[in-house]
Amino acid sequence: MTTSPLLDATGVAKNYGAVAALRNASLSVLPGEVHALMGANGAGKSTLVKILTGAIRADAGRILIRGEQLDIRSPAAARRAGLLPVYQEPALIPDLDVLSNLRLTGTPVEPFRAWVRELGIPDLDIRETARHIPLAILRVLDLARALAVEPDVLVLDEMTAALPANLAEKVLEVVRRQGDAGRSVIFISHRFVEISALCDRATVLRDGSTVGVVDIEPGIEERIVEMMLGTRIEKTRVSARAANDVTTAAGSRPRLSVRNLQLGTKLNDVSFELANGEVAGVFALEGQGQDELFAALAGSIRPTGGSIGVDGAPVKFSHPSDAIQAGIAYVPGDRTEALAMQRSVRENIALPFSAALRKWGPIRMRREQVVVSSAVARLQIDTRAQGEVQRLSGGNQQKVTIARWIAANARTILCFDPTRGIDVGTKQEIYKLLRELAGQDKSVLFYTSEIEEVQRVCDRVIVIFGGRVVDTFPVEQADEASLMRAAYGLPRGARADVGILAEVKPGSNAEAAS
Amino acid sequence: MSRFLRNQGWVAGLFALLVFLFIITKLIQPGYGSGDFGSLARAVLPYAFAVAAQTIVVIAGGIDLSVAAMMALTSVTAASMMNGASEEYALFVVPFVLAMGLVLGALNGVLIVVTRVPDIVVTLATLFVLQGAALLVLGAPGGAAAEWLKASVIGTVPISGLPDWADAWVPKALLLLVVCLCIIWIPLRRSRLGLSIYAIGSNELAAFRSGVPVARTRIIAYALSGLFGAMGGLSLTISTGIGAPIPGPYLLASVAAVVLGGVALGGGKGGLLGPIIAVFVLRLVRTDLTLLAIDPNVTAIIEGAIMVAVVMFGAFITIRGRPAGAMP
Amino acid sequence: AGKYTIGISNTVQGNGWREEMICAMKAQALASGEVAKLNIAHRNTDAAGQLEDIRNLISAKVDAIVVNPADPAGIKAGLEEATKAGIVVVAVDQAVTEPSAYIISNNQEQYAYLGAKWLFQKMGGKGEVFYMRGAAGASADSDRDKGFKKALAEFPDVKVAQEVFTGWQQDQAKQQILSFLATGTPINGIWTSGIDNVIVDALVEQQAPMVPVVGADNAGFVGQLSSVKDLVGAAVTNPGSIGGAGVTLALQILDGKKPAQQTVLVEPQLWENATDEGKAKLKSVVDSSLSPEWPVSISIPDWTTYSKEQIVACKGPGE
Amino acid sequence: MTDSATMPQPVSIGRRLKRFMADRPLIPLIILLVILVVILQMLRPGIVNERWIANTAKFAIPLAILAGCQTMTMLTGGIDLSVGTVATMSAFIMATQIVNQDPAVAFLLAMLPAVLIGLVNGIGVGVFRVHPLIMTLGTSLIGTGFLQVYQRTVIASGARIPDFLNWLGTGVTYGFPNALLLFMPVAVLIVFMLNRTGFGRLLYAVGDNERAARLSGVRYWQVITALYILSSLLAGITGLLYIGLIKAPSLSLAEPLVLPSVAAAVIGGTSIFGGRGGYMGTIIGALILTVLTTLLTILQMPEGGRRILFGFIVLFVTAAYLRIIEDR
Ligand SMILES: Nc1ncnc2c1ncn2[C@@H]1O[C@H](COP(=O)(O)OP(=O)(O)OP(=O)(O)O)[C@@H](O)[C@H]1O
Ligand SMILES: Nc1ncnc2c1ncn2[C@@H]1O[C@H](COP(=O)(O)OP(=O)(O)OP(=O)(O)O)[C@@H](O)[C@H]1O
Ligand SMILES: [Mg+2]
Ligand SMILES: [Mg+2]
Repeated sequence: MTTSPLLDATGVAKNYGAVAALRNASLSVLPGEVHALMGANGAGKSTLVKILTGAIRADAGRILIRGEQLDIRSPAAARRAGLLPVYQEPALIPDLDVLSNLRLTGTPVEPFRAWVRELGIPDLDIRETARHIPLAILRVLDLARALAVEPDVLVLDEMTAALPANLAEKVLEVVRRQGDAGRSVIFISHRFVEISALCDRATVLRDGSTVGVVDIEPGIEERIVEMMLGTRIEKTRVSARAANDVTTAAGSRPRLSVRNLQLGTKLNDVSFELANGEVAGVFALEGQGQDELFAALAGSIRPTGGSIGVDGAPVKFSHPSDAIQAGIAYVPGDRTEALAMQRSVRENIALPFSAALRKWGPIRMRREQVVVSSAVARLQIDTRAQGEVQRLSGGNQQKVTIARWIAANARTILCFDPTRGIDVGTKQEIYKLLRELAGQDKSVLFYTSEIEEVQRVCDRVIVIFGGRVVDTFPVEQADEASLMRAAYGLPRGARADVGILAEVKPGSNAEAAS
Repeated sequence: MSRFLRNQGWVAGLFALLVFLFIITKLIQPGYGSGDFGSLARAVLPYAFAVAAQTIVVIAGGIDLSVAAMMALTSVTAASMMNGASEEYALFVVPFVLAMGLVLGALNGVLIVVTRVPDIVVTLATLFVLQGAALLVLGAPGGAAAEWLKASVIGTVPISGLPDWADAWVPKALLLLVVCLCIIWIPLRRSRLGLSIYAIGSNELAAFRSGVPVARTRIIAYALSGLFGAMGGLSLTISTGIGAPIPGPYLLASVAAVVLGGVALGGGKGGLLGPIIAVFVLRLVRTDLTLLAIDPNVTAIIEGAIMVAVVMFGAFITIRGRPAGAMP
Repeated sequence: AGKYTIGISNTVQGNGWREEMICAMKAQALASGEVAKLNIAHRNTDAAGQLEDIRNLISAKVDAIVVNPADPAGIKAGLEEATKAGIVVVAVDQAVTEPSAYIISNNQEQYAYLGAKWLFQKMGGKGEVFYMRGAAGASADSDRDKGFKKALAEFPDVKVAQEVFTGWQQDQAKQQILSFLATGTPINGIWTSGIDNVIVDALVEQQAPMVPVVGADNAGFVGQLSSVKDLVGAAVTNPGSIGGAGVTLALQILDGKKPAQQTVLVEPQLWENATDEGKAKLKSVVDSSLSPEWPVSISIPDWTTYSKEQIVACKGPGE
Repeated sequence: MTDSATMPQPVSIGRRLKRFMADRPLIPLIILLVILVVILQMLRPGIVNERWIANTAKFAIPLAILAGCQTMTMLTGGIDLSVGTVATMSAFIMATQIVNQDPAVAFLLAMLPAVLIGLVNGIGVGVFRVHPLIMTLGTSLIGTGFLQVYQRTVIASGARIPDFLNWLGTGVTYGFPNALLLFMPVAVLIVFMLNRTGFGRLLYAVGDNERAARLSGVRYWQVITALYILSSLLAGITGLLYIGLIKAPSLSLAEPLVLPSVAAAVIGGTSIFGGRGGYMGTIIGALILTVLTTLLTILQMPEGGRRILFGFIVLFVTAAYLRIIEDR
């Protein structure tokens, strides 16, 4: 601990109008360490990162780099000082191809290519326009671009949040090696597994102030959570499958039944059912067709074959409004896809109420207020900056996307990675919420990139690989190893514990396995 | 290949439309020849520069309502400076006016950056300012242009190695246009500055975070727009031999051609070739309407309808061309 | 039945005067019986745009081009090319600098001088005048300004209270006069560049003191001169039918009857309502059936041969 | 010591004032308007009287209604350049049809092209995704063409301004322009619609993030089609009001109002990129522009200088306003 810090920030403050994003934050990073920055949603992590890297200006505070006080006024200046960020939102220019994006930032191409390969993307076409690249890959490219210039301090803001397990693993591996190579990394994540696997120390923020710096050691998690949230939280295993689960009993029809769904080359003969009061998980590696499956169920894209049934009746969706009419709500993983960023929290939540032609008339403001506030309360959305959703922290924005459908009282909710970038406390809330919804006879289809979540919330896990349902596990059997095996398309060894689906449609497993 | 089509398909389609129109023209007027093509090139000249001026700021995510006024001001300035002056003096006038366009354009950019007022309002304000300035320079149309300048857009260029009949199809005006545009556009397009212009138009925040100096890039984009505007103004003076303080119909025409040319209003997408071809298309349509002696009131209807129809058609094939199953 | 194709180029669209000019051209072409087809390029544009139109007409191989120039000097190159191609060129309404072109034009300087002089006399040779010009920077406007200034120089005690540009647009003119009246500045006369009826309307609406008004021979204003109480004013003719005269001249030249000189000027007349004689003249020309923006002088003796029905029908040969 | 008790943090007063204004963006706009009126009064003492106010209102009202069309379309990220043509068409058709037709029939005939153009705009933008600027520019060209053709057919029958429109356009009752009778309900309706109806919500939502609106079940084309029809209808009604005010049907009657209507909306704080703005600001924006026009008419300076000044004032007003309401 005798080495002097590479980066030392103290007393950093930033106000947005009435909102104090940062009050008194400090952060000190030693050479060669991987330093976690932790805090609940809205604690000010991203704001601190933006200040350190010159994207916004602090109202107060002192920042020393290698003991020198530097005035970093722009990301370009930060880059010259050896500080390179990967922000929470992708920073590639959407209309330029990857190569041009590299030239724009003066990034050497060959090291970039090497890093991309290292990070688990063997076949990147660098003439592809960024707009056409999936979000997860973009995040990785963003990281590779930063790595390619070998920065002294690499700042990663929720780098792994949008990544599927396989890519996240690679990223962690690479970041780890950065530390070993003597470079420092500031690592923001809400996932404790990653923190404990990767980081040396952690700085914890609460309400814009640094409340502690700790060494990462086994069992420290409880401490951190306590610091982050100010209170001790009950880390319960919410799951404990609801009693009504597999009682997709004889008489009651499934809420949602998908038969032989086909979508170009993306989805192939997908069949499964979602029962009333069930939370079914979908687990898959990146790009196995899960995006398309959700989009098709939500009425966003039209399947090329197969059928969808709701409550036993066949439906055809030509627009999301059809799905909504059938009681199916879709929460996309990318919140910029779901929110009107300049509008208020209230308007965003109430948006579906006005969608139909017959709802274009005068709004009953009082009733709306009641419905919206109860949804806000239920998800504990931090409404200090509620005038415009874009001013909420990333996690709170995510909550608004869910609150909308709680307010609209949707009967079936398709959640695509809803806990992306959400802090531990809130995650627990969301798990509980999903279980509660199931208890109220609602159904949830839940895609997640975190294995742990699947086990915690779901009654059943559907695994997708290469556009096919390869296996279905009751939650008891959904241990990490078997889920991973299935997700990589490997056949299940024993045939004794066949999933529910297999009984419905014999042979589908055999097909997938071959 | 599919990416080429995705990126360049619009321009290619537009070019096909142009060729088609040339065939139509030849059918309507079998005597349509190289001289008439020269006329077309001269008619295209001011529009093309106006469109180039507009294109560059639209790519940078802005819009320039002051294009036509900029042309008027530079045109009257050039015309009044050359009035009664010697032929050689024009050698000084041309760079002076170009520099003036560059500076005034940069001023647009500076005002946008400093006041943080939306582009559309700033350039609307400068539209009035430049118009007023043009009126102060010349209260009524007048002035003059040097003879060598006027000659620079008339006739054809003998190119060694080309047979005469082919030479006849290379009007000076076209060559001048190509040279002026390429001298600026080609090096720009390949440079980091060019990428920065696309970047700020595509996503300003991401550009800023990628280390692009957003303010400076915006100012440069407007400065280049001013430079193209000055070229447009000079081309007006050169072709008419006078300067007129009332702006011509170049503003809306430039916006229309930019969109027809496949440059997205909003920024980040497209190039210069498409809009220039679009200008040729629009001018040739006018020629055809005149050749056909269509009722002039109907020509307004036809021009409007063509503009809408082409863009609608483009939108339609874009919708159809989406990957299987996708909906608009 | 005719043998000639005549091309027409005009650069202001949607303005009553210009529309009448086009209709006069069509009517005269039809009435002459010598024209097979008119080829009209008629749109809002500048000198460069008119050059384009003229060159397109050359490509279309017309026999003659009748042009209302956007600018006297700005289209010289195009007119020269036309003459070289053996096309007869006639400019109407304004002069052009191209020496080979024939010109038949309203005398714009004289137009302003005549009206202004009458106005200043009516004002008793002294007082304040509200000077409502046309479009800043247009060549017809600067010609008229010369005439106005000439008259002003003859009346040293007349002062310009305020000078505005109406842009030849009714709404702007009306807003300007209303704002001006609201200031309460006393004036003794108003000279307008042909945007006249809205000015009288404004005076009536605001119950402002009536002062002498000079305008053009637009149907609306001419009607007001005979009907609005207390209005003293004069209409100076600026016939849009000059277009028909241009067609006649072009046909004469095509038939080999070249006029003695290149330029034919149609001198304006002034119709006032201050004398009984003037009132009688006004009564005889009033035509409430025309659009208020159309000049009432729908024909020019010796130069046009069409009937009122023909110009109002606005149909050319073959239509 | 006592100082600090009586005067707690003097800095925060300015900040509080700023925040106060930021929360109520109308107040700084009104202040700017008042400043302009005061300048006017200082330049021409006595001008600001009842009559002047009535006159200003008369001219501001048509502008404000057209600016309302722009506000609504701009909220969705669009723009409606066809309002000038639509207003002109209804005015011209009304004035010519009233000669031979029953007033009610004439009115219906006058509104017909408005609905048609609105419908075409809506379908073009909402279904075919043509850029609104191009779409409305195109339909306005087409509309103008049709109007010119139509004009030919009615020259013989002449035109007349119905007395009612005359009364509405120019009349004053107890010092209040009668046009307020039309404007008040229209303004209240627009404000109510934008703030308190589902349709208003959707305009904002669609303009802010179309995909999000879609995922919430909003059908884009429905919203857009309804919007452009509404905008056109308002423009048509404005045309009738305007013809009552100007009393001279011409083919370019309302064209000069188009750019100012966009400017009024932008000055009033509506974003041309969509999702942000409101109608009250627009109304004041229209008043500001009208007062500014008077101010410049009054100034005894060359036309060129006047235009320059106008440009700078528009820029200054917008910049000052943005500075004040920005809370950062
Ligand atoms: N532009 C802005 N305007 C107003 N408030 C803002 C703005 N940006 C951030 N805030 C507020 O500042 C606080 C901190 O936000 P920040 O994005 O730093 O949180 P975070 O710790 O990164 O949260 P998350 O884990 O959810 O990403 C939040 O309350 C947020 O609402
Ligand atoms: N304008 C509104 N303000 C507040 N809450 C609303 C509003 N509109 C709908 N809701 C709430 O959203 C939920 C679902 O409404 P929705 O209108 O979709 O139901 P529905 O079954 O279609 O009802 P209906 O057939 O009566 O329209 C209800 O709980 C209702 O209370
Ligand atoms: Mg964050
Ligand atoms: Mg319902």
